[in-house]
Amino acid sequence: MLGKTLAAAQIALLVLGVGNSALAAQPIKIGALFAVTGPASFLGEPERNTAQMVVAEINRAGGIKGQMLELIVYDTQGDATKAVQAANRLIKEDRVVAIIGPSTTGDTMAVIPLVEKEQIPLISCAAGIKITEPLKKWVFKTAQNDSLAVAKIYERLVRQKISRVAILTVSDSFGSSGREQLKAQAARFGIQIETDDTYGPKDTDMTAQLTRIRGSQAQALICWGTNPGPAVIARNAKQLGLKLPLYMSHGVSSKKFIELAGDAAEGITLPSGRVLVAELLPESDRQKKSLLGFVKDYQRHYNKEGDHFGGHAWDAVMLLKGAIERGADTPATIREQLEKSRGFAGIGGIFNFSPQDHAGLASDAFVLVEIKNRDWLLVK
Amino acid sequence: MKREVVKFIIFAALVMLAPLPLKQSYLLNVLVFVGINTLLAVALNLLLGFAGQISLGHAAFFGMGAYLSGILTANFGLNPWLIIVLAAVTVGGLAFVLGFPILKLKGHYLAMATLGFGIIFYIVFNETIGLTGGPSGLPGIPNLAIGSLTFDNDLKNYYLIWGVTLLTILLCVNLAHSRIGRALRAIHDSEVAARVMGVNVRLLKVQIFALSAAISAVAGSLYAHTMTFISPTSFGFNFSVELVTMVIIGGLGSIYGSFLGAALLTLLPELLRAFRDYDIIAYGALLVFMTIFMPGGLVRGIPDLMLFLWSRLTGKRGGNAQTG
Amino acid sequence: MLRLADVTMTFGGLTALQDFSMTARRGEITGIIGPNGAGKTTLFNIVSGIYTQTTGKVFLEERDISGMPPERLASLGMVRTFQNIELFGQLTVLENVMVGRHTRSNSGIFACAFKLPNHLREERQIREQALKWLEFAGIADLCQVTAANLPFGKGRLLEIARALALEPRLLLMDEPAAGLNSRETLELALLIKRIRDIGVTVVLVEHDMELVMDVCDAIVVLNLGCKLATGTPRQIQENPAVIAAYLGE
Amino acid sequence: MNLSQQILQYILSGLSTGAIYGLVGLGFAIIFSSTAIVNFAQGEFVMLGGMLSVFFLEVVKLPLWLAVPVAILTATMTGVAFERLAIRPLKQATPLSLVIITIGGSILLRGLAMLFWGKDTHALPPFSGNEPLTLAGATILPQHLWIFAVTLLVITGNKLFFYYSISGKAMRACAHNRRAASLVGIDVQRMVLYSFALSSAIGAMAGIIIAPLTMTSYDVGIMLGLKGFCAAIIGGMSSGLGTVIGGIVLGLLESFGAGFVSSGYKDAIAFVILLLILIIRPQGLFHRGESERV
Repeated sequence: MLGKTLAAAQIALLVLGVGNSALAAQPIKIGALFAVTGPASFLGEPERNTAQMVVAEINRAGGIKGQMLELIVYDTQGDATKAVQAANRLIKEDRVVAIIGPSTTGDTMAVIPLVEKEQIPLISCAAGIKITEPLKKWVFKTAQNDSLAVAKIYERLVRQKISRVAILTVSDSFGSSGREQLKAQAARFGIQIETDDTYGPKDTDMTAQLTRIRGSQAQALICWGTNPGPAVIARNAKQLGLKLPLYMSHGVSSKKFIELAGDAAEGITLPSGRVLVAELLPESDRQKKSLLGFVKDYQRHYNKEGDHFGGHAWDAVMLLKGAIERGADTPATIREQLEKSRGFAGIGGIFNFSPQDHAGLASDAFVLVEIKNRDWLLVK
Repeated sequence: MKREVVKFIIFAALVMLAPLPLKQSYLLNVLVFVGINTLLAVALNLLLGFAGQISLGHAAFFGMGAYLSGILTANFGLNPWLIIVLAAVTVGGLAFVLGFPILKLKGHYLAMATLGFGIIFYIVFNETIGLTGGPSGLPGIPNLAIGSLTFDNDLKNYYLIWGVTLLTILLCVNLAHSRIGRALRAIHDSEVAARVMGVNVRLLKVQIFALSAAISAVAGSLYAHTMTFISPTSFGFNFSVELVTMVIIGGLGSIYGSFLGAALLTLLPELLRAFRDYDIIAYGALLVFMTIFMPGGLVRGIPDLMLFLWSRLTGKRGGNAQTG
Repeated sequence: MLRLADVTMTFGGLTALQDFSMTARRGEITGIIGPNGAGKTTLFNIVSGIYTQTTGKVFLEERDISGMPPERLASLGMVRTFQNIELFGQLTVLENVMVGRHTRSNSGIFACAFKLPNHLREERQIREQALKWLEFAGIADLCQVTAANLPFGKGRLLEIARALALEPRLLLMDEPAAGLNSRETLELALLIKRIRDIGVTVVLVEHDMELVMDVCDAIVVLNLGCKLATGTPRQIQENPAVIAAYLGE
Repeated sequence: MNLSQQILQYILSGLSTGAIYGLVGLGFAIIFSSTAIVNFAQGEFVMLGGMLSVFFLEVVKLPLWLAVPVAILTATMTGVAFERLAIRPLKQATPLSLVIITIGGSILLRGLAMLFWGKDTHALPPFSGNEPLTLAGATILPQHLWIFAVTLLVITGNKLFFYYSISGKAMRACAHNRRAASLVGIDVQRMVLYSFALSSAIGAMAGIIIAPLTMTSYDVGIMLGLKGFCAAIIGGMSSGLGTVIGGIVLGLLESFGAGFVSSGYKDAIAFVILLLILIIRPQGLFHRGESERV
């Protein structure tokens, strides 16, 4: 009888909204939207794994100033409708103070109107330049802009006096964003695009496109995609005896690509976050400590190599942690503090957010690597 | 007919009252999508359940409506209400023209052909980057507005979308109980007898195809204005299949069944979140299970199940649950 | 009323009908008989627009209807029934007959969906007419039964009522007595005569000689795709060629 | 590289992808022709073939010559289980409910594969080297020859099976007229089971033989299944050469479409032509029309 009365009293307290502070140790709720399944799962899975790992590590170390974090992850399946539904649930049902993700530019663009209206800070893990340009008050991102990766490749081409290129991009949001940047920046570097081809995310043979490229004036081939397409392209290029230097995007900067493409991967050059070459970096590199920590943790938790997609989530959680450590606890204060993040050395680069810049990375966020003997080689 | 009126009034009343207990809950948002999906499922049911013609490409019509509205309002600033009407007419007209050759096909050839045009339009949404924004999507679509009333939150969108959906349901119920509806069901049972009775089967199928496409386009427009952002992934083959699944799980030829199917498949991911990574397996298993154990769909399966449970509870033998 | 001129039908190498001509006079009941495989069903399928003949012409009241689809023929006032009755199984008996009024009504999709006044008036007429024809066929009491649940004999009557609801000038009946017991066959004979008496021309294909001889005003005998004989029931009964064909030489 | 060399390369590319589509399509055709079921889960057996052989090769560490037959066997058993657990219990098997149940089954199989093996892409080693063979300036890989050879083998095997073995003849009888077949004492249910076993074995074989080229992951079945379905439709759902030719037509359309028109629209081009074929010759390219019986 007494128990019942007590329980009823407790429910009454909860309903009235009091007692929350009395119970103390309420965890800070953080939402996350990742494309864990579906065609963009190559992004969503490592991001989800990383976010869960980082939150677990933070909690094990006693939380942030004694407060535990609670991470609520929903799968968007890379579908705009599902992303919006999940964001709604995070905001209205779970009442999170901030959201990490989504993984793709499309999903991010879909949830932006909602977070802007509901005034919840969002740290996207997608690369599309549209996310933070023009600036949105509540939206940040950790993935390097595709424009930086493109610039890195074009700079190299200019140094090598190559001016005619063929581009071959995958027809999903990753590829089309790269394609847009490749075309937009070509003129600035004096580069001429000879052929502009695409392939489907699930295509199994690209010899037709490569044959066309072989018949063109192109001096180099730039391919923008994520596994397994680029591995097929590398193999097809080898089959056709294509002599052009082959450039890939950061979409394949993981050991998986070398494994899939095998011998055909030799000599391919690509821009990558520093995570790939963490060991090779000089001790003076400010990111080295974060990078090695991330790689080591990921290996221990998942027995897999951490990639820079996971790094986007690492950066997002750590930026959030920084903001909360500086005293933020509501969506509005978190947003304010995020905007004040300076000199944060993460996985993707050194972040400097400001009221004018919610992407926060400079062009040195990427390095160029070449594949030699089934391993990465830093291109000076 | 009287019974239909009562059924509709009860259904409409429930729909209108549903937001009251939900106020600010995210479920209200889910119910907005249930509304859009119900509209789509009812449209597809006209074709699938009444005319007996499969379409594995209906997401394309949905997408065309969404993109017509999205492009013309976000990029050209035209009046959104006008565009909805325009989208319905254009997409309906296109379906009418496409329907003549395509609906000549039967069975799996028809499935293949509709699947084919679905994929063609999906590719077009992806590739015409200048217009649609390509795979990265089309942002900045305005909310609908009447004067100073802007449909910019879940509650307003709920009533807007359910208003349209209820109206469509009413019209479809009327249609089902008219000479057109009888002719359609007649085609379903015996095409040759229907023709002998003077039903122009081909023309009627094409008309229904066009009507179904036009309603789907309206659903697309409403979707675009509610989301304010659209991208091609929402209009692919998977969604076409999901729509067919909604109709069949709900019950072929039953308009309220379409609502049940749409509601189940829209709410399912929310319910299955408990399964985390296993949700895709649970989803697949449920489809297989439902098809085996509720071949008539929810609309017939639920009463059967209740009857069965009731007979078990009261201890009576009641195996002859009425189906069909 | 109905005239066939030199109709030939071949399927691949097989000739089902060879230069066949016949006439069915207005207001009469014309019977088509012949052994199995004589081409009767093929003939019916050609006349009712389900097949298109290889050569030759079909006329309905001197209008060339060769190759017209069944739905056109229906609007010209010609309707048929099927040997293995083709009912709309999921519809009720009443609704089945209401479908028969399809060509006699014209509300479009929008009129139906929005319940425009014209449509409502039309719908009322459809229902009245359908009930009238159900009564004519003597099955008005079954009007709320689902057609698939009807016994075979009642299904046959329903199919006839449905055809009559179209108010046809010409009614083609494909083996109407098949599957009926003797009492039902007797009732059917009376019904067919009543149909003639309201001014509908009837052409029927039938195996049941008793029925044919009882109701028909004229008979055409088919054998192996060719016309063997025509005449009144008495003439046919006495025709040696017919007797030979039936008994087998 | 001159134009004729380019054209030759397009032809070779079209042939090799086309043969893959054809091989996948055969699985659809076999089930359809003996049961009139369009098995939308067929693509998943292609996936299972590839993933299972990777699993047996890399995790169980079997040698390739053993991993391949074990993978085919396992996939075949999955096919049998699928028929037993999903198709057979269906009481009112309308074409639509079969569509839904096979789609449900494919989602289920895909989900299980994702759960067991994760989302990574895997590659099998090529069966006989990776050195391209050159033919008048155009190139092809030894693995392509394997694909052609297996395709030919499967067609010949099908022909022999369906025309000369008792079970094969019985299955053809079921395809022709189920009722009549059961009246002469053929166990129709067993024939349905056989056709599922046969088509999942062929699907798995296709999945294995292409894995060294196209690589494999839990979700390769969707697109390959779709293309295989197209191939089977163009070929008029025949269990022999027709479907393979259908696949090759599709492969050539894609390769020339990508080469001469637009790579972005290559699938659209292929599907537009497919639609035209369907509309002009709804019974497939190589099938004689049948008149409808009333």
